[in-house]
Amino acid sequence: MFELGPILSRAFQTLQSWVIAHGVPALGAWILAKSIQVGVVVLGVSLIPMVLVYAERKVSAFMQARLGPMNVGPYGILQTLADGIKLIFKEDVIPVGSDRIMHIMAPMVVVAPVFICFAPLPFGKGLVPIDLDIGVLFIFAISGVSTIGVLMAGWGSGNKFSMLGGLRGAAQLVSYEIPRVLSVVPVLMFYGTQSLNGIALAQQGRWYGIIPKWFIFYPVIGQIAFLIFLIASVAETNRTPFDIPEAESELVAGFHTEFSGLKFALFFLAEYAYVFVSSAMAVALFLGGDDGFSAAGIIPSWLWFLGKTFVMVFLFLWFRWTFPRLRVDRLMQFCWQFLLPWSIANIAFAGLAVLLIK
Amino acid sequence: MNLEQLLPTVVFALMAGLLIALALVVVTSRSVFRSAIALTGALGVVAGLFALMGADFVAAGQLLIYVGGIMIIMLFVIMLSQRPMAKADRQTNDQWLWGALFALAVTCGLIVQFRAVYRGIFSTTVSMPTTVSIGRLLLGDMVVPFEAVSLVLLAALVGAVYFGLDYEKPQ
Amino acid sequence: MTLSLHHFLMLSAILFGIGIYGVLSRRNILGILMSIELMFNAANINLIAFNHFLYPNQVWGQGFAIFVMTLAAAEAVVGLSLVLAIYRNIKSVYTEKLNILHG
Amino acid sequence: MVEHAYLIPLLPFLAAILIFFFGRWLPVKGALIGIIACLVSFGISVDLLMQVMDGTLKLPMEMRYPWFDVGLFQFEWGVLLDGPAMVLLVAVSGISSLIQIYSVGYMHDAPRFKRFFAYLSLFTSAMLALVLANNYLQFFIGWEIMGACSYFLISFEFERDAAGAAGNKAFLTTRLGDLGFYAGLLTIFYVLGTFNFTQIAAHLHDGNVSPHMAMIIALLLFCGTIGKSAQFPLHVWLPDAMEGPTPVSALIHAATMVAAGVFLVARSYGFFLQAPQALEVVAWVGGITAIFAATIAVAADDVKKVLAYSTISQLGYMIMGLGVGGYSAGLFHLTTHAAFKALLFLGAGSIIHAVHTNDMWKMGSLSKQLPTTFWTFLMGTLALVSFYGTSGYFSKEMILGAAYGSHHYLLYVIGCAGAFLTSFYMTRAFSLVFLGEARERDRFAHAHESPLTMTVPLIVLAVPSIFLGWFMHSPETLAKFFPMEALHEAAEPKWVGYVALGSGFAGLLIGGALYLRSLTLVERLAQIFAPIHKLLKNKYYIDEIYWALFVRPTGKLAQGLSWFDFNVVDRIFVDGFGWIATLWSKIQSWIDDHVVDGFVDGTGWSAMNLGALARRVQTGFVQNYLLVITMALVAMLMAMETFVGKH
Repeated sequence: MFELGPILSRAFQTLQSWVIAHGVPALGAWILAKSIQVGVVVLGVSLIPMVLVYAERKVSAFMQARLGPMNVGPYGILQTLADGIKLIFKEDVIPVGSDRIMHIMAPMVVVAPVFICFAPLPFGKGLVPIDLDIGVLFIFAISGVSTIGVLMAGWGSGNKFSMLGGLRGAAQLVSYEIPRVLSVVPVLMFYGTQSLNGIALAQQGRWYGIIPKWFIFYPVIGQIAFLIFLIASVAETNRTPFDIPEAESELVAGFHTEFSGLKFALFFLAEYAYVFVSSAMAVALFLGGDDGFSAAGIIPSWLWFLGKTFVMVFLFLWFRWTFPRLRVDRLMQFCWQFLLPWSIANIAFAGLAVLLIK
Repeated sequence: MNLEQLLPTVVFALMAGLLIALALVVVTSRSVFRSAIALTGALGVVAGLFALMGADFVAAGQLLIYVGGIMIIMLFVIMLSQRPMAKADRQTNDQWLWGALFALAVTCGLIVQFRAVYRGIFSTTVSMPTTVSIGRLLLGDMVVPFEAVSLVLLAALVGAVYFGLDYEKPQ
Repeated sequence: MTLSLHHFLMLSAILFGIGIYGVLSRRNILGILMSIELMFNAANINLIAFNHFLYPNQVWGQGFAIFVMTLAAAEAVVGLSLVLAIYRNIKSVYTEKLNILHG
Repeated sequence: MVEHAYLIPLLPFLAAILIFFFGRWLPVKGALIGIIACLVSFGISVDLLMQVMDGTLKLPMEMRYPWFDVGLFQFEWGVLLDGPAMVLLVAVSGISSLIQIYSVGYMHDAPRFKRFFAYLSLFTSAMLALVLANNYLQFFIGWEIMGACSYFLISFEFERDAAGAAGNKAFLTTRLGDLGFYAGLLTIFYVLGTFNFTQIAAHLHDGNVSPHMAMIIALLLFCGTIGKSAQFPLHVWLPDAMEGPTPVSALIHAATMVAAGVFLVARSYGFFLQAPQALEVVAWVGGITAIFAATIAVAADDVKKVLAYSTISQLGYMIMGLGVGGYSAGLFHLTTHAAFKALLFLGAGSIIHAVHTNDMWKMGSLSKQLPTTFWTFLMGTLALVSFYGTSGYFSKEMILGAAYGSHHYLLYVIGCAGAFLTSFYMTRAFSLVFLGEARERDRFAHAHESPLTMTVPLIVLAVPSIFLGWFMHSPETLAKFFPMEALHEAAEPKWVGYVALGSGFAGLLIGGALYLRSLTLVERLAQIFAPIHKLLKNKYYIDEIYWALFVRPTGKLAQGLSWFDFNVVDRIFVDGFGWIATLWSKIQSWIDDHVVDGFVDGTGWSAMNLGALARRVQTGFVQNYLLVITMALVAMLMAMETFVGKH
């Protein structure tokens, strides 16, 4: 009833035919349509962090029995916007003796991949920007580029603490990337595809009419995979309890000590956008994507997807106020000696299960 | 010529130019860190070329392995062995001219050969997703080299750990 | 004009030539390693291009490219750990310092 | 059910993995999982056996699944269920379950409890996989996993040097045999291009294998058996392997691993039938081992060593049985022996658990303290000495009958002598342990019966030890389980059996008389036959011989080579050349001084410049070398293109 997919595609077709009717060549019309789509996605990606920042401040406030931002707009809704404006007008400091080019490029390299990561996410029926055949691998590959940005920020600041923060951050990101990728392998083995949309579609249906066929409900394998993915995702987004790279009390503020103004804002944008991408991936891979319970589609599929994603995001925010920060060597030990063996064992279990089922 | 054919050509031209520029930065920059970043960019552009040729899995693999793995380790080593704020040294050795001439000769020779032999061979088919067929190939006909490569990787791991051991200060 | 096989091959030849120049002229071991990566990539472009233009229904070229990438990873890891070991010993990463075999 | 036969090895394997990784959090540290998995395997096996017995399942049956391709060859994995496999499945899974239950009590407070059970499960699964294999490759995998597991288990208490050394010895010795086995596998694949048992059988039936080739293959495979089943030249590892915990000895050295060697011969019997000479070798190796080990057992003091040598001896019987053509006899003895030898080892474990020593001379009169162990051990002993009516009786009679029936009269005599010795040493051990008077009061007073987890398996194992023979000895049952093309099974005269039985009785009586009546007489006898006694005590000095033959000469050779290097190479060649060089330089200097004095400056100048020129080449600069190398490479490629590349 409220499905966005058909409405949007009809709108695009109308637009395209209107433009072609006015003498624009087909390729030009295609480029125009794609530009509009890309523009919508970019706008969405930029808006999501604002929502998330507000959510984070409110959630933390409620968890500490405070009110949080209240003054700018009703319930402080416009607080993030105000902060953004403040950051835009701040002086842009580039430290003396730093590598200027690296310093300027670092936030861009961190942010740019996030936008691309939104491409294969299945937001709902007919709402997949690009249904890539290698969707999962694509997201992992692209989001790996951000690590380079972290290293550039560390190097380009011309500051020992920043460099240490960058090194620690990159080490953590690279390490946790491995169990994160491996934890997804059982999902791919079961559904035989890497397309996020295909995986989400394969999870529709019910066991015994009640239990949804989401991957998280596959006995043992699903839960292990989901837990590892969740933990590794928290580490990948540098959030507490794995926020070693930017641990204020140890490293001033890690690799973004020397960044100010808009560049600082870009790092934040990237962090929150990655939280969102990770949550959305978790939803598409483990929680059935846009599969919902409402009868006759009263609640549209995209709302289901976004709702589940925000539940996952809330989980991320919750972790921050629940767990203390890990020591850096414990962090690595946890990854290499606990998560990695378990994810490999999980792949073996999944292989056995697939073999026995077929 | 129609526009559908023009688009890949334009994309190729852009990527080729960017690739050559970045590669030149890799071999000429005075700062090793900048070379490494340029190399990262070049590898990303190569991934784009792969995608242009319909090798989507290899393109993603290129990004994942090179950009997400090898280059990060390389940047690590650079950060551990260079000083960020020091004046950059001269980065070429005494025989750079000879090397440049030789490289130029090889390049010209190869280009002449390629132009002579492989001119006018066009792609005819539409690219399909390749993941499934690569999977079948790697675990089917190529299973022995596949296993052998995993052994090589294991050996490399052990070797790296061995070289990385610090004999000076045993714990 | 349409893209033909020799465009890709020429691009890879140029990349290969730049790699050769880098290997022969960089003082820094890290620079040499990076140039070697460039050459690997030139080879990979060739493999994929041949696959795409000459045998579009098979994926052997892509399989080989994956092997090349894997071996490049192994090479880089061993090479870089050697660089670190060298750096620990002689506090330098310049090739002309590694001349104890000089006659 | 039968289509899920692969579950039989799979379940213990999964249990092993579970115990390894999660044992800490599982009941009884994971032992329960292993026992349950093994019991389920046992249940499946018994179910299959029942189906075979009432005829709903036709043997042999084979299931094949593709595994992987290499080039033209497709490898398969699969399940081959035939008579011997069926019987061994039941025996192995049953005995292994009992041994695991027993171990819960026995290993009670040992360190690394969890790991022990993981190894046991893995070992069982490897043996079951080997038994069910339908091709040599799978067989070999199971075989090697077992080898590795036996290494872990024998050296389980690796804090003691002896245990570690014993593990090494077992591993290396069996490896020697495996080398032959491996070569045999390669030969089979080279000749026939397949590892599948049924296909190989078909090839053999069609006569695709020449007798010579069959003999080579058979002998190579038999090398594996010699190593694994501890036959004569390579038997040295088994007695040492008694360093492992007793349940391990029961599992590995009674029921499973050593049986694998015999099973290998049975699986490859087609090759042996094509090559009678090889069969003859098998028979004689078996016979020699049987008598040889029995004599050593007579002089052993350690109760486990006695059982170890008796195992070697009984394995010799089986091999001999197979060698003289008694296919069913050999396998029958394998089955019965698995039951009663496991019982005996577990009984020995119970004894050791009670008195904390292995030395029989420190025991005595234990029947009063350990009644359950006493009775069950008695039954095991009776079965081993083939007392009339026990399971050992039927199988050993069959082997000896087959030996006589195939006109191997000498082997028959050896067998009877072995039977006599078996009775003798078992009576000796039994009397020393359980009867007579307690020689060490302290130990006797502190000895007490083992817990239920240990005694129940003993009681359960005692049943088949006594009655298995009754169930299986009829020709119809044997034909059902061990079908074979008839091989001159001539009906032997009745006295053949009586003599064998009689020799056993004689051993029983003499042993009983000696060791129950007067131990002083025993000592007198030992003094009278001192040289022989000493020889037996030292196990025919085999270990020393190996040391002297193989280990020492290697050292000597190294020394000799070093001497040669020092005295010959250095003295003659190096110093000689030095002398020649000196001479030459003297001549040269003379010429230099007296003839070309005028050209000295010129020579010096040119030498200096040549050296400088040569020095230029060695820059010590890697990239310079690289430049030259690549240039040369390109030049070579261009040359090839120009001169060779013209198509």
